[in-house]
Amino acid sequence: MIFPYRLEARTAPSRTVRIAVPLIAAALTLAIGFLIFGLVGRDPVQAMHAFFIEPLSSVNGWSELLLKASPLCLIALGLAAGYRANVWNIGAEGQMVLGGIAASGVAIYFDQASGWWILFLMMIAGVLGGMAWAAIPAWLKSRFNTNEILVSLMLTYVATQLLIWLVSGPWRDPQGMNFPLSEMFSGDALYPTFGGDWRIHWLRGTRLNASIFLTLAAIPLVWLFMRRSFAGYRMSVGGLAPLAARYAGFSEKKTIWTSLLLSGGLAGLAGMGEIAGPIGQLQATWSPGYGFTAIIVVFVGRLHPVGIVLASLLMALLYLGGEAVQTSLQLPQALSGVFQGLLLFCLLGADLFVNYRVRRRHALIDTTTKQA
Amino acid sequence: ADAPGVAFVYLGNPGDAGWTYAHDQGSKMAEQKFGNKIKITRVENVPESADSERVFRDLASKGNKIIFGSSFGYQDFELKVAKDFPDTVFLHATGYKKAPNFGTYDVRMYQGAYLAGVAAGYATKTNTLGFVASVPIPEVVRNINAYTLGARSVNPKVHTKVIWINSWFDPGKEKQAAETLIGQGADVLLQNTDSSATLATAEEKHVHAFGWDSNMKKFGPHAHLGSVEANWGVYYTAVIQQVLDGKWKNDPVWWGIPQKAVDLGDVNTADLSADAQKAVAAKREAIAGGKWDVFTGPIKDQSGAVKVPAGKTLTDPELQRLNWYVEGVDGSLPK
Amino acid sequence: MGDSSLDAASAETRRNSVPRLALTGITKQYPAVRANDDVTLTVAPGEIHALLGENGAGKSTLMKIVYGAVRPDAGEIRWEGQPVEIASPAAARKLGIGMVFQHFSLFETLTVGENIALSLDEPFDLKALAARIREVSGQYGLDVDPQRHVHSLTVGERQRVEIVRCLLQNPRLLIMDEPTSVLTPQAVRKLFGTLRRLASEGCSILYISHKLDEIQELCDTATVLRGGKVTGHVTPRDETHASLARLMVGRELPDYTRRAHTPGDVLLDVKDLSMPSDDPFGTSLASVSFGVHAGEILGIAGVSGNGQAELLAALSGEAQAGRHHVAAGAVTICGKPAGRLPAGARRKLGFAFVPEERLGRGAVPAMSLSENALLTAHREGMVRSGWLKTGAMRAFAERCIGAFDVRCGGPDALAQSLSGGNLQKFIVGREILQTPKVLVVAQPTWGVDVGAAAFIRQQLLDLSARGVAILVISEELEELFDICDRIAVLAGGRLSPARLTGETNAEEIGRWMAGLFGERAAQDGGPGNRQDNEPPAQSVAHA
Amino acid sequence: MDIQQASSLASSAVTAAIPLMFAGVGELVTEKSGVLNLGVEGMMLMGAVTGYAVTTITGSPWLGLLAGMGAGVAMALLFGFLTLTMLANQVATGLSLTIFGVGLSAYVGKPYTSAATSATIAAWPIPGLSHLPVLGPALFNLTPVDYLAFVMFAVVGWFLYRTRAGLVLRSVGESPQVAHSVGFPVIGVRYGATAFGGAMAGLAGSYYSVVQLHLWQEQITAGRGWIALALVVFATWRPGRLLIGALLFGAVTGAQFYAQAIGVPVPTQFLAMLPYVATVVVLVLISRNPNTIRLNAPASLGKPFFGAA
Ligand SMILES: Nc1ncnc2c1ncn2[C@@H]1O[C@H](COP(=O)(O)OP(=O)(O)OP(=O)(O)O)[C@@H](O)[C@H]1O
Ligand SMILES: Nc1ncnc2c1ncn2[C@@H]1O[C@H](COP(=O)(O)OP(=O)(O)OP(=O)(O)O)[C@@H](O)[C@H]1O
Ligand SMILES: [Mg+2]
Ligand SMILES: [Mg+2]
Repeated sequence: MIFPYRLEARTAPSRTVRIAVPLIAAALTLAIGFLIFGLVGRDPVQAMHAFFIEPLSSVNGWSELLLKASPLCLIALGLAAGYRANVWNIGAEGQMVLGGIAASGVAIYFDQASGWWILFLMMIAGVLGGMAWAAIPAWLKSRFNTNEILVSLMLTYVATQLLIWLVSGPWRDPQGMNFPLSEMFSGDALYPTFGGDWRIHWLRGTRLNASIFLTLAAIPLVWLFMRRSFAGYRMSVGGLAPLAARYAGFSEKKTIWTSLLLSGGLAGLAGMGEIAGPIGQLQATWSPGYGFTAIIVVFVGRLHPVGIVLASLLMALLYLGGEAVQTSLQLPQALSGVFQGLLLFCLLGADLFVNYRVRRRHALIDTTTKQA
Repeated sequence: ADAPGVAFVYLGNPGDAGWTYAHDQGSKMAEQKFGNKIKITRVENVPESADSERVFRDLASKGNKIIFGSSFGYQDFELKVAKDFPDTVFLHATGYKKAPNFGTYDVRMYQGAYLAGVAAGYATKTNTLGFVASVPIPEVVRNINAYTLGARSVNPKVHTKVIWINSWFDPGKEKQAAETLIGQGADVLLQNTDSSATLATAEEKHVHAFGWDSNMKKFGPHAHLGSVEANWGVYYTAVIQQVLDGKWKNDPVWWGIPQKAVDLGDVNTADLSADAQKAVAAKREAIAGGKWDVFTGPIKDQSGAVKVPAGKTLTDPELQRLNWYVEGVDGSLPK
Repeated sequence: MGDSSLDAASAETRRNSVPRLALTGITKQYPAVRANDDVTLTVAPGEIHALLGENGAGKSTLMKIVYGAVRPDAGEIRWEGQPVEIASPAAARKLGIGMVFQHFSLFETLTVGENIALSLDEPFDLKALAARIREVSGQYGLDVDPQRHVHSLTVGERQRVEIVRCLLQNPRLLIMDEPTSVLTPQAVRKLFGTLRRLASEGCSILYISHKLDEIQELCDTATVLRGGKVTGHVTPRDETHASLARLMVGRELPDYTRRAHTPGDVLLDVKDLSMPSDDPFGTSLASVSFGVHAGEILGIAGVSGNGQAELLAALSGEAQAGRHHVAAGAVTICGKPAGRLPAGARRKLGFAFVPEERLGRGAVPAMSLSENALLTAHREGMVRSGWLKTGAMRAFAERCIGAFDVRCGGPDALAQSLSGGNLQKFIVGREILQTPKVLVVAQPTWGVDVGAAAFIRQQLLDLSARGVAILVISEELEELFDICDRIAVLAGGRLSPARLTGETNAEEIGRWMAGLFGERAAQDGGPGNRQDNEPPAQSVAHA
Repeated sequence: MDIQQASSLASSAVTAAIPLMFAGVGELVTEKSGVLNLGVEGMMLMGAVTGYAVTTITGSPWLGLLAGMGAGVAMALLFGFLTLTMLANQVATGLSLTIFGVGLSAYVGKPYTSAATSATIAAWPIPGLSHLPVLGPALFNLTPVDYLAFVMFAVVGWFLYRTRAGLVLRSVGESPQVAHSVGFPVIGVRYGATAFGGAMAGLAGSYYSVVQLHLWQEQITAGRGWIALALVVFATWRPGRLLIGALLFGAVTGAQFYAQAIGVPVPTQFLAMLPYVATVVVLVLISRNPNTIRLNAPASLGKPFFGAA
């Protein structure tokens, strides 16, 4: 008649479950993965090996993993701070593109100059570019109460067009046969790489570059900001209980601005890192969608810096795995998208048990009927 | 030892029509010709971002002998990897850079576009042609020009309207652009985009259009006047043979109608007059003979100034960086 | 009092028939509490039966079970002798059970007609329904206009809508959950008339309240609940206040130690404060003026929704965060014009504030107590150059827990894990420990058990004895009379003059709650002129 | 602009608007019940691929559309299960639904990528009206599915404001707690509204691939699901305004191409930004007055409801 179990709210969220959830979700996804590969007629063990082990079986594989995880992590850290404050910036992609554009502007303007300061200036430009793009939804939200989800998203499309315009017009490489590319940047406008510039011999040929240090530095800094700074506290209060934030006199506008500028700035820095890292010039098509993937990273990482580090590694691995499955088993890459989706669903669904527990319905009735 | 590996890196997935499909058909032709003498790997959906470098590196380190990168955006990434794998031959479609083990190849789509223009010049009743253009790169400009030149060679009253959708792929925009062109009076459309949406729209609106990259007749059987087809297979089979024979050189390869790498295929014999068909055939002959090419003077630009004097033909490097419209194209080229 | 012949007639029917409703062994367990524990209760036809108990005793839960809105874990319900399972409110309505909820169950953006149509299980025809609404409301003197939007109705009008909604279903059992907590004394009188008339027509009424006077006046029988258990079935008229209270609370009611009223300087001065409401369903303030002296407690009575939320927001500076600015001089705190200052700056002047909603406003539910201490007390050395000092946060929270007898799992316990009373003590403690000069408290004991309420009231009295100016805004008249030195009434966004507690009475305050003071009282010529005698309240903000 | 050109612009606006109309009206109903499903793009993609595949296999575009709706419903129920039963965060789940839809549609759609189907749905010109100048071809010479898009607005408007069920749905969106205490099956209603949103998104997708483009390719919807979401806010949750908004958006995208075709000397990339910039501008205009949003937005939008009992 009635479902014999019912949900019951916990008085306090369970810490154990919060940590267990990602593990359970991963196990579930793995199980579903086995099922899928079985269904498409592939040996699941082989497929899983290709997906999760093969990309990590070489130094280069690890370098690629970090190279890919690093911008995801950087962007996600910024977004998480904002999401905790209930500011839903989903336009990090556009902010990243703007960061790349701004950094490229510096590199192109100083293409005759040399010195470490060019790279430094590019970093600043990247951050400012991302911030500027994020400032638009921030301003519109704080001034006109305009939904930041939609505005930041629309601006992503605008950013893409701006990029195409720049590379096919004003910033086109004069030597580039009129293709939509900027000139290649000089070495001073590029991050030094472990394999190339520093000649760490066992890292030869790898692409990992110094931008990883920025990410590594950002992790504890963002953690400190979120958990130990008064500004971070004010943002959390704004997210968890907006009325309490008002009551305490924490400015909502400040929270909006801080959230968007932080996430925009970090996204811009990540964009600059791509341009000054593995790409080395401004192109029309350089963005691999990190700004969107980072949103998933934030949720898989449960808005927590440590979780985000792990989630970005996982996401990068899923991506590399998707490629590996393709090159070694000729399975379509779309499978990794399916996989990401499933993993997320498992995580989100399992989250329920952080705040609720399942109880048998009849337990109580039994005891009371005995009394009666 | 194992058969040497040959890898193809695709931007999209092959499907049943379009750019990646055409390359995939080429790879299949090679597969057929060489059988188990080579081992083919295909990687699809590789974005033109830093990710592509990893794919090239991965393919090279897995021992593939020849690696084809089938989209322009791979150029610098592929080149970087080529430097680290001197024993592997890297070939890059539509680019212009060069290294000892890195060469470029392309097909002269503009020759097909020119033939399409000739057919269009006859077929148009409004003397207005439409062109749905993707992103403003020289190749697309070249094709717009060739289409216009072809049409005006048989019908000097013709002019071409161009709409840029600023995307290689958005069938919805392609459709809207095509509708707009038709609304502007264009009655024969050509597109340099990746989908069949333009042709399908022409079919709906009862005007004519062409297929691009591969035969697209099935998407608009009535509207279809022919398809500007690329046959990458002739190049792929030839170059693989050269590498296997140790005779490969890194000279740029740019094949067209003479090498049967490009053609206006499946010409609509019902809707095109006999004159038109004859004219198309004649131009095809002329180009195939190798003595004459599309961008042979006199050619005027939009201002009416002679850009290519009579008797002169644009050189390949000039063609590769072409960025002006010929007389007869409406609007101005996005800069 | 009711007509004696009617009383006799209904007593007759009661004896002769099976009970309309009989509950046995009803048990309901919530995660933290057992809201109902083996509850037994019987109601006869035409009987007005009171359900008595203090906050949290489980009255509402029991009634929701009868109405099918909550499922019991165990127990039996008999309806006119037949065992029934009431799976949903629709099933309850089918049986003939109607309910007027404690927190109204009306949808603000819909019209009265639409709201009523929603709970009728009959073909959807708003026109025909409007006619019936007019008919029934005319019959019982419960004027409602089916076309009006609920958000434009006064609290009393809303309640009438709820009653009319029940009447349209020809109920045989009407449940009223604390119907009078939102009414003026005059409106209460009117409601009682309607209820007696219904009972005389044979409808049983289950009447929930913790107001002893009302129950003695209205009800034939009563069941008393304490902590979810039945502590007695009684005839209220035969009991004394003290005996009923003992059943409800389990012990004698506490008394307060008061000090003499010797007002000092005006520390909180409000002059001619006018402010449109931020909320489209809210009430605008019209030229409110008052002053609170050092060492004084000023009470503001009135039904919620008469501008209380707006006044509090204007005082605390939260309105500043909204769209409306008030003149700098409209609010003066300790001699400094503060009308333009944001909330934080006002606190710096010595202002503290305990809001009505504890969870979500006064405290962040998902944060620990030490983090919640930081919320307003961050000036107590918890932040150094932008960074948190967790040690100081914990120390403060511990001090607060100790001094205010907060029963909890320590400073790391989440706010949401605390019971309402304990959280209220924590919040009051947090504000008091900041040694404010001016303290504004809204509904200090709303939903708090008697013990905790007494403790909090005593703390306020003690604080005022130390020279703090205190403003208390409350719906509980008794509370205000207990602790305030002066009382004023907020009605329709206007504030009445303040009277010394000893120089006024519930009757006058009740009249004022209907907005009848100042020029309006003069024009209207006293009570009775206004049809409904009740304040133009706009929304009940208890949820 | 002559009549022919105006007519073409109007047609092009309608063409672009119709998928947005379907997806938007579905999302509007979903949001009216208090559920914020950001997965419209994912549902549209699954609808598009399923519709196209079924059309190719069976040769019947009608079956294709039906299957597309089915796929949308399946996706929506997945979303519903996670957010309504498992109480997952609606924003996060919606985003994940899109990611999942992008991947899954690409995967199941592989064999159908750029595969042609000759099955189309023919236009039904409305006698008399289809020859009106300008609006005739744009509005009265359409396929039955296009007409359905317009009819849906009338139906949804009638349903929401004239029927008891619609009233219940709105009441659930306004206050699930009250609706629950009055005795409405809040979760059930929300499942229903979510499924309807899914059906409409699925229809939008399959209409797009089957009827409009005769084509399936990965990510064919290219962000239109997001536009549909924006339109719902833009319309302040009113069906009539949503219809206008969709047509306006279509007109702005159309105008972009029109401007190119007549040679407006502005870089095309800036023209391409127009629709997005216009959306932002309208959003700003609408949200400037908080009361427009407060009075029209479903008060419980995006908030989970736990109906413990
Ligand atoms: N996604 C995750 N993966 C692994 N561990 C996590 C994840 N999210 C949270 N945790 C761990 O769960 C616990 C609770 O996290 P929470 O965010 O409440 O506190 P915290 O940030 O660790 O607090 P503190 O500042 O006191 O260290 C912490 O120990 C945290 O490290
Ligand atoms: N949905 C719920 N989930 C968990 N606990 C609940 C729920 N509803 C009520 N409770 C708890 O059950 C107990 C009884 O609540 P109930 O509302 O029945 O009390 P009441 O007697 O009506 O009180 P009041 O006078 O304040 O209206 C309280 O402790 C309350 O916190
Ligand atoms: Mg912690
Ligand atoms: Mg109650």
